[in-house]
Amino acid sequence: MPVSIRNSQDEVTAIIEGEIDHHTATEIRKCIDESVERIRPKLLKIDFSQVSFMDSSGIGLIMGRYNTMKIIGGKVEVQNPTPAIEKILKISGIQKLAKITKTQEVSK
Amino acid sequence: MPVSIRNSQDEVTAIIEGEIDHHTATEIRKCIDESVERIRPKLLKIDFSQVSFMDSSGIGLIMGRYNTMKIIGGKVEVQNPTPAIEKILKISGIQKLAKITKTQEVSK
Amino acid sequence: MSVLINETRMTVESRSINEGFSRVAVAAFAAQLDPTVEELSDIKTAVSEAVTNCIVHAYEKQVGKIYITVGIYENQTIRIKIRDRGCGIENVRQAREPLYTTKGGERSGLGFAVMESFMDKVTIRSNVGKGTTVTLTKQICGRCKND
Amino acid sequence: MSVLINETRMTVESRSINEGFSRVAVAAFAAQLDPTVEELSDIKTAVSEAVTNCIVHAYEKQVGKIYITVGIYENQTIRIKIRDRGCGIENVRQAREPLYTTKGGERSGLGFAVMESFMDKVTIRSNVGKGTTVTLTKQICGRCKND
Ligand SMILES: Nc1ncnc2c1ncn2[C@@H]1O[C@H](COP(=O)(O)OP(=O)(O)O)[C@@H](O)[C@H]1O
Ligand SMILES: Nc1ncnc2c1ncn2[C@@H]1O[C@H](COP(=O)(O)OP(=O)(O)O)[C@@H](O)[C@H]1O
Repeated sequence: MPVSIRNSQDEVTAIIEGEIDHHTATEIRKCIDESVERIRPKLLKIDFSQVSFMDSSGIGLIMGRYNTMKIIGGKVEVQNPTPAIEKILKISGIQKLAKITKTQEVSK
Repeated sequence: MPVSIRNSQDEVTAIIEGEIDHHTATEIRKCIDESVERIRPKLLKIDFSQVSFMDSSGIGLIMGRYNTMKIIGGKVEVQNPTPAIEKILKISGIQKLAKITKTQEVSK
Repeated sequence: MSVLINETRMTVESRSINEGFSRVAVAAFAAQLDPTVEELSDIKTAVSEAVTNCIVHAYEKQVGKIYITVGIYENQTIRIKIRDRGCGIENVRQAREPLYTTKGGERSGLGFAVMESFMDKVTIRSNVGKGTTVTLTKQICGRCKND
Repeated sequence: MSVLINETRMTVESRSINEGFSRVAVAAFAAQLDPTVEELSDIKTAVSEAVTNCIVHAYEKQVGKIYITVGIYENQTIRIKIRDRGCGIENVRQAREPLYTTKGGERSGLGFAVMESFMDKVTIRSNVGKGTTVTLTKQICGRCKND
């Protein structure tokens, strides 16, 4: 599984593992959307600490989740991007749509 | 440096790091031969625990060192081959020319 | 233009599973320049964008061939040419604009923006109905410089 | 012969620095079959032998081109063709014999023996003065089987 999901009340945390490109994004998207549709959280946290590669398909993934969450009245938070991912986030201007945070604990 | 050398009286230990193929073998050979010619040991130990890849060029390397050591009246010992390297050693029959040993301590 | 030191050519089919292969193969060739982890990651990302575009845009629903040429030049420069024989781009200037995409949904329209910011130079040659060639150039400072 | 699922072609120059690139690139393509670490290592080793032979024997002192085709087939089989336009092999049966080498010094004469024991099948076609094609075939049991 490329995504492990943790649910708490009103929150879904999706921890993505491995590489994010156009090929892998399809399954990652399905995993996340399945939880979001079932739980309809107020906040979707996507954790990138275990992502070893990401291209602009990752931005498309975040934007897509942002749109879904907007419809159900919730927000998206981008957690623990690696330095390489931060570089792409910066180009995208996604920080205007989703808060970028770092948690202390290392996600597993 | 692809090889680190340890000398003790009558012994040279060559710890090879990285990949052994026809391309890298040239420099590895030079490093080892330089020490052998200077010290003229009774025993040349070649340690393979840090080798991440080896093809038949590694066998050529051992055979070549066996020939040099024979001329100066010494022996070659092959230390700590990884499972992948053991597979190639078996094909080669090199164990008839050089003792294959495992040391307890992990070489660094 | 400086002297070509080493070159490889690859042909891959426009299947999405080959996105990963293409960037890893180019990175394996680029390794000869002893790049930093960051430089290698930049190259992989830019290649991934260009190859994905061939799959998503150029050939869309068919399977076509993607031609990748990687050259290493004397002044520590790598040049990667990614060519398709797909639909071509009508307005290249517009295509380069950040957030511009002809595919809605999950495409961000940032492919060319990422290539431009991760490489030194990006050139696009395209003919509608004939195909597109994207050339990515980057000088590698590398790890040796820090020794 | 079973159905071809995915294929890539590569051309590399016969420089020894490309030995490492060639085996890593083939391994990156083979990764689609989800091989075990041992299977991947077997493939890398066999490819390294065949590519090295093109550099050391086929082209010897010139720089020529090495053509590598990697195909993935339906029954989890990988087939790797490594072709050169070098000197060719006069006696293929003799060349296959373990410890047989036309180069003394540091060549062990075990290249074909290693290919044969690490792959399921090795075929050699050669024409003196025209070149050699080595085809390596292996069925991948892979990691999934153990799940
Ligand atoms: N190889 C190509 N063939 C045809 N059209 C392309 C190609 N590459 C890019 N394009 C066009 O340029 C647009 C912008 O590309 P890009 O910046 O990579 O964003 P995205 O891929 O997210 O749409 C694409 O939407 C597409 O219309
Ligand atoms: N691609 C090739 N072109 C020409 N001759 C070759 C080629 N591959 C192998 N040979 C010949 O076959 C012999 C045996 O090859 P091999 O078993 O790989 O051992 P080695 O490379 O150590 O000599 C070589 O010494 C060489 O004469």
